[in-house]
Amino acid sequence: MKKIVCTVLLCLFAGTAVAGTVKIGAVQPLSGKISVYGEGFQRAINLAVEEVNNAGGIKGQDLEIVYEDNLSTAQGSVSALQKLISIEKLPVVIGPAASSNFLATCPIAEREKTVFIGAESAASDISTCGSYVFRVFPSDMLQGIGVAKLAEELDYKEVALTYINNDWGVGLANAFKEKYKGKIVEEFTYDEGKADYRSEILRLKKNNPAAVVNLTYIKEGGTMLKQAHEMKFNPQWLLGSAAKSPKLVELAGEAAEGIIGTYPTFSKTSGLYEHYKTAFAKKYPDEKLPIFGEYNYDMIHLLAKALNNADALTSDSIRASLISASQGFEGVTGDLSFDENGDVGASYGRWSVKDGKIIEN
Amino acid sequence: MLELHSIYKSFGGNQVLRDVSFALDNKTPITGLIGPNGSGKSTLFHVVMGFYSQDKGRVLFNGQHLDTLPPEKRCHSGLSCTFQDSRMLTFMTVLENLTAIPTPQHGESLVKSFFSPLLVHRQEKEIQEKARDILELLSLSSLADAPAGSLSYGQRKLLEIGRVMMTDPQLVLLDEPTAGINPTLIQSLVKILETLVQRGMRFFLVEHNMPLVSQLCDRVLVLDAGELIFDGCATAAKKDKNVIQAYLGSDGYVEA
Amino acid sequence: MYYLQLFINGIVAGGVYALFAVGLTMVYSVFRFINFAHGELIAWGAYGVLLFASPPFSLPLWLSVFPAILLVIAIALLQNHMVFAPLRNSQPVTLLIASIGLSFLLRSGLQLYFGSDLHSYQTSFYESIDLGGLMISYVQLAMLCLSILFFVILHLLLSKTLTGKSMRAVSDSMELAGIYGIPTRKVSVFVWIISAVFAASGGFLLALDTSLDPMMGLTFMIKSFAAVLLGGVGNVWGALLGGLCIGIIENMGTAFISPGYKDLTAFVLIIVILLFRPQGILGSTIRGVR
Amino acid sequence: MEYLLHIGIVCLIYILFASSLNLELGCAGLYNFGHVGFFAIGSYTTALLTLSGYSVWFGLLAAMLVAGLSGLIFSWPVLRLTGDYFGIASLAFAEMVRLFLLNERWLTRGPMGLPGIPRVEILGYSGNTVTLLTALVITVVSLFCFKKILTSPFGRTLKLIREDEHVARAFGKDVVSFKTRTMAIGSAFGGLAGGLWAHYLGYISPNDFSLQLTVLVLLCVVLGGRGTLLGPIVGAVLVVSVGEGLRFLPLPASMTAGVAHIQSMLFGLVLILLMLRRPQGIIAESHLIQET
Repeated sequence: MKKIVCTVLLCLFAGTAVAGTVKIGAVQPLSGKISVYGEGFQRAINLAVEEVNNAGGIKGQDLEIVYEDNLSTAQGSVSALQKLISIEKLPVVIGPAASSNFLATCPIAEREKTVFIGAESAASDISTCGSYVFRVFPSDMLQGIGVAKLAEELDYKEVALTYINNDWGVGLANAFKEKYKGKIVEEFTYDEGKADYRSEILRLKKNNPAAVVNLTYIKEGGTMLKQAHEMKFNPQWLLGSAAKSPKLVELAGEAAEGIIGTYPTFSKTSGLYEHYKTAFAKKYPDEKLPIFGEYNYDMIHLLAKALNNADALTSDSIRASLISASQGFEGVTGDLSFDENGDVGASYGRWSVKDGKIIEN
Repeated sequence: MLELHSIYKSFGGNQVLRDVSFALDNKTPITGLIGPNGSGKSTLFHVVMGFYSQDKGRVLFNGQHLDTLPPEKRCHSGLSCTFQDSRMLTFMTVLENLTAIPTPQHGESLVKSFFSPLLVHRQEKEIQEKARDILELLSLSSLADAPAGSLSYGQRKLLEIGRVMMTDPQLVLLDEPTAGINPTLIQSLVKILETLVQRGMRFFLVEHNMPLVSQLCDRVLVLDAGELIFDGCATAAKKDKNVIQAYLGSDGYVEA
Repeated sequence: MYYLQLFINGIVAGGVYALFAVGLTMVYSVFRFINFAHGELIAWGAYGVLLFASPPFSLPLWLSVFPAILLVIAIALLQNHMVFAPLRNSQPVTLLIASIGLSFLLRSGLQLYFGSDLHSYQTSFYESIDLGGLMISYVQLAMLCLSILFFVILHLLLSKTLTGKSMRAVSDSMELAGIYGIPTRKVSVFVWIISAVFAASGGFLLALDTSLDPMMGLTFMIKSFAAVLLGGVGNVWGALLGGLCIGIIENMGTAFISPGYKDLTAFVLIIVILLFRPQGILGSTIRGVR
Repeated sequence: MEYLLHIGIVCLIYILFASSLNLELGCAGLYNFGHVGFFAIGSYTTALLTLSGYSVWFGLLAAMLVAGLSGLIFSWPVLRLTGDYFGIASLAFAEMVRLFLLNERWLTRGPMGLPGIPRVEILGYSGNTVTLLTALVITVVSLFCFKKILTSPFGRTLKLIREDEHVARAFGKDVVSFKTRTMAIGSAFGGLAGGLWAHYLGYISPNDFSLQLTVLVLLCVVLGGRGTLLGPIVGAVLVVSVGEGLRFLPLPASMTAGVAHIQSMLFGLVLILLMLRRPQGIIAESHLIQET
């Protein structure tokens, strides 16, 4: 019996050695509070990896993503990153979602000289993380300004501001408050992950504003919209990009009718976005388009391009080729050229919900 | 020494102690308190120790008011007690059960135990010696390092006396010390009590065992349904009409 | 008007807290430990309804509530048999940590099967009734009525029926009741059934009003504890009163302090109650279910 | 190599954190479920101080003092409660601390957290090895203090109070003062562990100090064996290494989502089996062996 076991083990290891894949690390929230988003990112990344490998992979070898779960905590993210860097010795690692986890890990990546690229962390502090740190997701400075511009374009002189009490919400709100010239009638935060926001909505209703800027996630946004509608409070809701998902419409039902939000515009012209949507639907028939999935998809393609024309698989050469590859790189989420501190610019389009569907214009 | 002035105590509607007053002086070595079940003996015991607070009346010890003091402050004034069910600390060793008792100990203040270890060490040695002498007296020194849980019921009663001796009390309240232990052990307990009386310790014995009470106690108080019905020497108590009636109903008798 | 509406929100939210607190208070008074896994019964209740309403069974929503409650009862009994019964006479902290382990087990099991994505019952939208400016949605009304209905049934059960009396006896002291021939096993099973029914129905209502996510049980745990303590441990009516108080104070608070501190009121209440009236409003120093 | 250093540092911090809880839970019988609150107070104190220019050592010292003080202030009103009630009150306290940190944005930048906390530095070096050494020295010194406390008459009286408060009071032990002092010491060392954590991680945010951390440290104490000195050490090392060890399961990429859930199911199962089979923990306090 022992002989069989060790032969099986042998070929198992042999199997991985022969294929010789190019490995990239990925610290993702697969369990814990924000595992909802982690699974969505993973599907988008796997889709992109599949496409890269079909198109020849990296210099003939397959691209492989080594996932590490960070339990949605800062400590978990640090452990995962340390393992990927010192055990797996990976030159490039995809950073965790949520700014708090990203901020906890980027100093380590900087110290270990590992290329660290994030697709969902909006905090403006990340721009000053270091030269090895990049981000394909626009800093919340830009998003906050985007929402402020939206409010002004729809000429709302007075607006109530409410936002979810976490790093994403507060970051955006600060940026919004600086840029928005109109009067903020009411401003308060509300807890993440609660079930009953009726009292908060009442506080908004008290000075019945024409429009309410609500920077929220899907679960909280859906609940608030529904409960507001129940209480016959129907202002013009202005939302951020984190709530732009068919799941929100599913949760809020009719209450979602007519809400408007901003999102970093996609280059409609190159049809990449249509391609991404159809490819995703083919690979995951019963899954909905994950929120921020496009950014992960673009990130993989950008990395693939950078790895292909990097002369050696060391982090320094990858870093150089990444910066050059990103100039003028047209992804699903638009132009991804990095500025000096590894951020991408973004122009903002508008999305709204009409009879149950999300329309981008 | 111990004075109680018209103590009243009731739980809900039922009046447990009604106008109980008596005084224990330094002369009578062992005073007994007897009475049928439910006459309020243990309640009186707990009132003196401070675990229950009386509704009315005052408790004085050597002229000092005890009513305002919580139980932990009362024993500094020289009052101590044993428990009916000898609450031993089963997991600590026999020696530890004794050495943990004296308060205050220098070792108990963290500042001292870190910064003046000599002081602590010296006091610790004294306490250890005192504990070993007591174990010698109780002939338990062979079990010094055994966990108290392994002692037999009788040995625990003896250890409890030892524990009380650690605080060098002036008056000790004994709550049925001989309940459930065999006669030979009772005699050794009596012998120990007598030696302690020579050392100047006074006892207030709450007990059912009539022969023991008459053998030990010079003065007996009888409590019935919360009232003090007799205060005098043991032999007179046996003949007293009220005491008999209280114990055995109207036509009972008490053998000599 | 504005405060009246807050008051009504408070009552409804309080009703939900009370529904969960009942299970907790009964388990605590009979078994003397804080059941951390109670939150997961709530989550399984909500997901159970989703399970029976989706493809393999696809019963209409209202019909699938009953099999879901049966499922939660089965879980509660299994959990009692496998974990809590063998540990009956160990220290409370051991039971507590076992219940923490159980809550991890049940919650991750839920995530494994249903995925940690957000779900919701695809139901038609609910309008709300307009009582002169005061808004109550049908779901809120349903929640309130159901809580009151359950409490009345429970009250009758506790005071009138034999099992109810024996439950109160067992809660006073398990051994004593056993000696008098009260079938303590039957009674403890009964306690688990009731707390499961309350938890499952509460979970379903909560999910109907908002959405389902695996963590929903956890967020309600501390609030339900507060309700149990405020009302007086073991006192069923106390749990209702405690829940309502917390709901009302919490919601009224949002008008004054920033809603970010909404949970703070429950925590401050816990500490204040424990200090000044450890036995709670309706509680009395003598333990046991009333 | 860095990864092993990382695990070493996390182990040491968990050992310090678990031992300080053990002093309260194991020796004094205070079920303190809010220990993470003091951990958070320690982290934020040293973070805020070092970010505004003070040296790291001063920050750590201040963390200990502030955490100890808050332990004192917290325990003064709450100590009259026993057992479960004390547990819930301390749980509520920890959540209050987290909410305070989350909402007082003027002080703690709220959910944005505090990035860029300086690392521990000796003679100019500040790599992981230096942090490991400092953590090692601090933990060993703290364990020595705990040993001294446990074996001193103070520790003996503490056990007396834990087992039978009635007898302790009958013999004149000022129970409340003993418990308050234990709470103060326990939270001081808890705060110190928090300070070390902040300087190692470099970034802290209120949501790191959640209920999950309390449960984890509770597991370390109970798994290892409460009331003993060695217990929390063994418990902490086991919990951290098992947690990290599960990362090395050779699993295909697509399955990782499932594995995370299975991992926490295993965690729950271990907890239950532990309580069923050996509630007193691996290194049992001498007397508990016969008791089961």
